[in-house]
Amino acid sequence: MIELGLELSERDGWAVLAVSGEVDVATAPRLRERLVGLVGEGRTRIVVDLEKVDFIDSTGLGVLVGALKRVRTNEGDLALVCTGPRILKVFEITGLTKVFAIHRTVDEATLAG
Amino acid sequence: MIELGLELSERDGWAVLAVSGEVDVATAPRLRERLVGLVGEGRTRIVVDLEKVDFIDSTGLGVLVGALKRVRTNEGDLALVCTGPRILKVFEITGLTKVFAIHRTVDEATLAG
Amino acid sequence: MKHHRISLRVPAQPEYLALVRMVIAGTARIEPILDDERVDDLRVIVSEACTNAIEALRERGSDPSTAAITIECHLTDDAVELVVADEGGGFDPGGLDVLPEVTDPSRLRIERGLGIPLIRALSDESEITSGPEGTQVRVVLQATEPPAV
Amino acid sequence: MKHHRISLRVPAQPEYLALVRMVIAGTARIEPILDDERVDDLRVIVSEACTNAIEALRERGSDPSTAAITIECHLTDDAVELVVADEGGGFDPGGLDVLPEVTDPSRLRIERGLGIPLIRALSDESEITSGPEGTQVRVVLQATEPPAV
Ligand SMILES: Nc1ncnc2c1ncn2[C@@H]1O[C@H](COP(=O)(O)OP(=O)(O)O)[C@@H](O)[C@H]1O
Ligand SMILES: Nc1ncnc2c1ncn2[C@@H]1O[C@H](COP(=O)(O)OP(=O)(O)O)[C@@H](O)[C@H]1O
Repeated sequence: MIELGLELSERDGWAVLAVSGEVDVATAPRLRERLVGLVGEGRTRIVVDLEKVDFIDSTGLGVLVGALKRVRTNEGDLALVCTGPRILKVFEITGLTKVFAIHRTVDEATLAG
Repeated sequence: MIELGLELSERDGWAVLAVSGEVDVATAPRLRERLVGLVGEGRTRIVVDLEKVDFIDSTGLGVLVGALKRVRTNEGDLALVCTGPRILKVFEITGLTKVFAIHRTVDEATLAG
Repeated sequence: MKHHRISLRVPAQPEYLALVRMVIAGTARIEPILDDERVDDLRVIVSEACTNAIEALRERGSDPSTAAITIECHLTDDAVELVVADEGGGFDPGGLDVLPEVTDPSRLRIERGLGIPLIRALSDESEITSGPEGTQVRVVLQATEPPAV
Repeated sequence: MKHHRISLRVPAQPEYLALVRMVIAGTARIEPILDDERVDDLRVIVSEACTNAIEALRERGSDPSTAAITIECHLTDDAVELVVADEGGGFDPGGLDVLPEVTDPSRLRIERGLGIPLIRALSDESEITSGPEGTQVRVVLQATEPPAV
């Protein structure tokens, strides 16, 4: 029933994964799998675009933290794109705005890297 | 929370009431009021356009039957526009397809009158 | 064999009907044993049953801030069973007025009495148990497709 | 004074989380005492609490076809109270690991343990009661606007 959209594109050497829908314990495994897959293929510069995410909870945050750790141990980087206040709020409360580079657009994210 | 859209327009001397949303016991009173109001203003040739109705139950059907009765006692007429199978189904099961003139378009409804 | 059981208790107020329909349709879609048309049938059934429950509780003069309806939905591989229960004053399900023929001119006088006929027509099985303690409407809709074995 | 009480019991399975969030958000919108941001907070809270309940029941080895979570929501003019209860194995809410500072490099090791901090931060009042019979998470969100008198 619950759809999680995952769309992959390329931008200046970054893998851009656009996520849409609701990220919770039902759907997070699909996101994790995809991110692990990317790193496995040697893609260690990743932008996760959360602009079309309607909902994320701590399970989703955990997947993103795990992916960040994974790319960093491979000398890569993971940046987020997010402007929605409801999504930003959970990053702020959990202190993760200090852990992730959060950008307003995919362009900004890839240029900043 | 539940929105019922009611939009009134004119077509060749018919009052066309386009209904949208869900018609149940919570929203049907608004529909009834509007139809009673129209008849009260002397509008007795009425098309009720159900194309944008997502849901109707027996309370909604009752309001339409009541309105039909009301316009008929005023020598008027009430026609329906409906093609959606889920809405048509409740008319069929209750035998109301034989009571109402049900058309595929507003044009067809007003021309037929 | 799957077994999913959800139950919902809401105030006996018309504003909750849309929510109830949403929950029942949402549940039916988590385990999609019914096709969309049958899910719509289920939405009509639950709405009719809850509307009657709301009216019964209001007629009984129940305190509107505490009067509630219980909706249970039980899904297996084969069927969806739905039970709507209220603590209204009850009625005699066998003694309902027979509707005049739709072609009978007096049919137009009838603006009500369509709910239970709809519940019966849209379900594969239906059973109404009613008494002074309240009413239970139970329906079963068989799976649209044969269960995957 | 309004009093709306709804309760929902669903299988302790991840597929039901979206439905639970929908019901809680839908209920909060029927009596709109919370603004949209607070309704979103409530969606996060209920999702976190139910996720923990699902995990606790799975760890306990409860039969997945019967294990269930109960969600109750109580609305008045002043506040929304939400209670999520499970019959999992319980835990010591006072004894949770303290998260390393977010700037601490070891913070990256932590992919979990964010749920209860979120529940606490997003609610105006929260209380966790847990024992070997199960856990109850109770939160209160105060009305966004002063109630219309
Ligand atoms: N849950 C119930 N409790 C008490 N009476 C009921 C209940 N459901 C139905 N009834 C009685 O049966 C009658 C017929 O119901 P129904 O066919 O749904 O039509 P309507 O509700 O439009 O009258 C109702 O008018 C009511 O008197
Ligand atoms: N309902 C519950 N039943 C049993 N244990 C729980 C429950 N809720 C939380 N816990 C325990 O508290 C820990 C911390 O929970 P939380 O902060 O939500 O983070 P996470 O679930 O990611 O570990 C959980 O790992 C679990 O051990």
